[in-house]
Amino acid sequence: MIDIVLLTLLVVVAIAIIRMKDLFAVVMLTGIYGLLSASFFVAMDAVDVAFTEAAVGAGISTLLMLVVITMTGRKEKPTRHKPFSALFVVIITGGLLIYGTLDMPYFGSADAPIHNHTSPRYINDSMEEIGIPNIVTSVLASYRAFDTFGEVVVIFTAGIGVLTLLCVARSKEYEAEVESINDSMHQQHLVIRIVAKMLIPFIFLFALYVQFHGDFGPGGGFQAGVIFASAIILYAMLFGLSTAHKIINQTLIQLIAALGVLLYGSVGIVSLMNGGNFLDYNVLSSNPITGQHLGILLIEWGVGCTVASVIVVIFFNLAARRAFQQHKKQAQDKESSAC
Amino acid sequence: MLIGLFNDWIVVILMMIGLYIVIAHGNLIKKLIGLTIFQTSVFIFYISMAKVDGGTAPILADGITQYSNPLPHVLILTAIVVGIATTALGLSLVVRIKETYNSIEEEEIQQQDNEEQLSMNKAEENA
Amino acid sequence: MIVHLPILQVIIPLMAAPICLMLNRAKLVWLFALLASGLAFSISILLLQQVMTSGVISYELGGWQAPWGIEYRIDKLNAFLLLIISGISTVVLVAAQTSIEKEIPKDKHTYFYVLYLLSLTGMLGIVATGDAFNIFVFLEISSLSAYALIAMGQKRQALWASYQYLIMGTIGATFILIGIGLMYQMTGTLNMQDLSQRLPEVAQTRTVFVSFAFVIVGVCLKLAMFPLHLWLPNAYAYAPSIVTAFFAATATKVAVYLLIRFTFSVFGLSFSFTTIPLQTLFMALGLLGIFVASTTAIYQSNVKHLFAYSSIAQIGYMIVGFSVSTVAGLTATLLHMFNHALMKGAIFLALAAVIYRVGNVELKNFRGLGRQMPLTMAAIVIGGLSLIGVPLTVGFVSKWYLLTALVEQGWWPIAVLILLGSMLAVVYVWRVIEVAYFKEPLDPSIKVKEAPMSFLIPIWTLVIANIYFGIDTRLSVQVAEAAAQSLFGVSP
Amino acid sequence: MDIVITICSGFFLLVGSFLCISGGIGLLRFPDFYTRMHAVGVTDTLGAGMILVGLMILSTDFLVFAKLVMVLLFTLLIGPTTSHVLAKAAFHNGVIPKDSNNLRQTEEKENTSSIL
Repeated sequence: MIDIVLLTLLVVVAIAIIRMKDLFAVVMLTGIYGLLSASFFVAMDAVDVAFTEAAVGAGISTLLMLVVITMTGRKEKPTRHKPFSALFVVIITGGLLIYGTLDMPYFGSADAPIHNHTSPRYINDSMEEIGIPNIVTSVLASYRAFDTFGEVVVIFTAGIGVLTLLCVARSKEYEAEVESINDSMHQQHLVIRIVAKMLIPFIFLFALYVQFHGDFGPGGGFQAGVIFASAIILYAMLFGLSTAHKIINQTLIQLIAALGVLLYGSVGIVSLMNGGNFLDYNVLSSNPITGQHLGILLIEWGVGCTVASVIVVIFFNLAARRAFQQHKKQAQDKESSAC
Repeated sequence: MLIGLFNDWIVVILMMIGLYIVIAHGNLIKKLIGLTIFQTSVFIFYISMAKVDGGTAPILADGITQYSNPLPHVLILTAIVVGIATTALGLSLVVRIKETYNSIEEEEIQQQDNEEQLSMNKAEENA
Repeated sequence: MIVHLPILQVIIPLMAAPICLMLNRAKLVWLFALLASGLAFSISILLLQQVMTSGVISYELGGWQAPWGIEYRIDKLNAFLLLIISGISTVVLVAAQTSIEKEIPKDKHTYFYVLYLLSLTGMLGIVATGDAFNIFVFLEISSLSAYALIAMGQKRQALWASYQYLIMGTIGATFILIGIGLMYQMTGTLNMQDLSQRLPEVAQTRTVFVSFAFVIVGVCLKLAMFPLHLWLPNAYAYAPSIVTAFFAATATKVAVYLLIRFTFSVFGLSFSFTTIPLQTLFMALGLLGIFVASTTAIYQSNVKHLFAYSSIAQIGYMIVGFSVSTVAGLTATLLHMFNHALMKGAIFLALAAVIYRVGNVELKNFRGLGRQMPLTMAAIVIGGLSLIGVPLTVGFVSKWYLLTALVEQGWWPIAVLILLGSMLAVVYVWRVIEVAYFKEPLDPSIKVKEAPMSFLIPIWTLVIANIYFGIDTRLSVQVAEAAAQSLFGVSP
Repeated sequence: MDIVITICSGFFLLVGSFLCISGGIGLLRFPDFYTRMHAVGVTDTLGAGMILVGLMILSTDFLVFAKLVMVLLFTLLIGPTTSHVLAKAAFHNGVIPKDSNNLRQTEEKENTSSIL
């Protein structure tokens, strides 16, 4: 029952998103959309996915969009042309999909093909073959470990892509200016700064818990990476980019991102060397189960490192671009007033 | 049939709302948001097919016999990461577009490009 | 180590990418990337040899059996594709260092090579894998790196083109994801071999029909098949020249491969071509694509735009060959994939050389280049002749096979239309040649030098390959024919 | 014993839910930003707190109990902080409380004085 309520709410939110013209409100609604779908995933027993969606859909992506809106303006202009062609495409695709659903197995029925072909092995044998209770982690990190490797590479690619698009060369004079803005921020953010200082260690601790507890409960490298990154982002937002840069500079984060991918890949290569197939953890240790544990631990570390550093890179570069734009604008204003 | 497929139909509606935003809206950020909604709805579709009536979350525990299917969960974990990667890259493109075109409306950007093309053609004719 | 070749094929460029990021010295990174790509190329040769002699290679990742784990499955078709992709990538990469010097700011050179390698990884991964969801993941790796690479172009239009490509590409990928989800829902498996065995049972259901439609539309978006091609011309025209050369020669081939893989291997011949009127539809769209794109190409004032439209037209030829749905037709398509990679690689590399010397590729600036850059221009001429399909070039071979395939089926009118389409190619290629050879330079005082050796070597490697494979067709035809036969289940 | 525990937790849960609902109604019905903030800020901290206490009483496992205590601590810490930040941001961006006669009068005085 709760799933129907949640789905209806999702539709309401989506329609509101179509109609709103204020991008700020739209972005907040998108965050709500993410959170609602995360709740839906919990109702559907997909706790790992819900965790990720809550961290990403409601957290990181909303944050990134907000940063971008501060640079691009928050009003959407009304479109002049009539959206008939769009409606046409949408109705065709939608109709086709509805037509396709007619022969689908019903919702929740246990005799659907997907529950009877590959998945019984995951559910029944994973304890013997891999030895950890969270089946999602078993499948993610061992049976389909190569997909997860691909996922890490995707996020790595996105990080490099954002870097190529946004990175700015920093000058000394500009740094000093940014610093002065930071100092002026100090009084404004006093309360939240103190609270954040208390919270940040706990966030890091929680990230580590999620990282290592992924075998037993929902969690794992990806979620841990996002939480870890969010702590750093929180710090950067409250204490200024340049302060954050002093602790974690760009080259270091890039290095960690690359190391994460390399760590994942080298686990695979070590298993090649030991006579197994790529990413076959059984050969990592004399006991297959120990090997699986070791392999999963290492690759989750790889995932965590890359994800955390890439998300930090993305945020830092977006924010630095914003500071850079303001700096350029000020310089222009000065010039024009001098004229 | 209504109960059995109700979820799927709602999901189709959500997907189509997302797709509609992508195609019909001219604002570049709104387009990306539409894309996010479209993708998230596909995730919902995958996750709801994994559900088994009476099943629980696929974390092995004593005394539980019925688990939901873990495989779609794994696939969607990967897909969520892909989604955020695309969004991040798209957003940085939007930032750069705003810098160079000073607009994030599709129509205005297209117009600027057309004008540039026209002026180039004119210059060529004069030469 | 020989059993691990399938995975090494993908892993070597993949692991090279983060290492490149750590090296962070432009020249060193270039050499390293070249080394990685070269290794991938030699592995692909070994793989092709192995497949041709001993048949399909299956490699279980993580040591898990196929429908539970992910399988790499190399047959003649993917081995052929792997060879094309890694070969072109290596040749193009030779010229990269000189070319990006002028087109990309110095501090971004490392990122360029990292993204280039990732893009290569993505394409190789798509082709090598035997798992439907794994295709989606690697598709996204190659697409995301492609968006970033295209956005590196000098003009601001590059950003806009990249954004449009991002939107279209993501819609396409999501469509493929929906299609895969529906297939999975009906069969419970993601492995393509397993899918092909389990799909016929449920082939009559509406769900499978819809999943087929979504996969095909998604792939066609990536393929830039007419009328879904709108993102392609700008993306190719405004990207850095090296990127254009690489993508024009490989990216669309990967999409054609996916089309063939899904229709022939996964859904099966009888489902794809008898249950659904794919044949007529694709034939019509392919022909329309040839005519519309070729005609548009004639009116372009930017040579990169011109050849980008020509690429769309060439995709049309591949689609026509594909929709004949006989061994001969498919052979023609596969041959054309190989040949088109050779000719477009040569042409776009030559254009990169022109950009290096002249600064842009507006048609008016080509005046007099025939004498000033004789070797580069000669390459464009030979590439152009190949596009038209003049005997002794590779273009002739694939057109010949396409025409025989059509005639074999008794489809004379279509064969005539294909010939007419080639006439249009004559027109647009002639426009370039006319300006380059028969018009005096606008400003004779500007001396344009011949392109440097780092360009000429890769360009002429491809040009010579163009001619060699146009005369000695044994190798390419043999492989293409064997691949086509294996897809139709005919033993050679 | 059991019945006492059930009744206790039921009481806390009911009060908590009531507070949450009234917070929601307040959010809809109150006239301006700051009063709405008040409705959400105060009742949500207390409402969520009550519900958590109710759940704590019910929990049998120590680990679950400990986790709930942590959640409670964090909500108590974060709830007021976010309210504070929100109100501050609103004030900085010039959102004026609706029924702020004092403010308006002083403003008017200033205006008239400047005219004079």
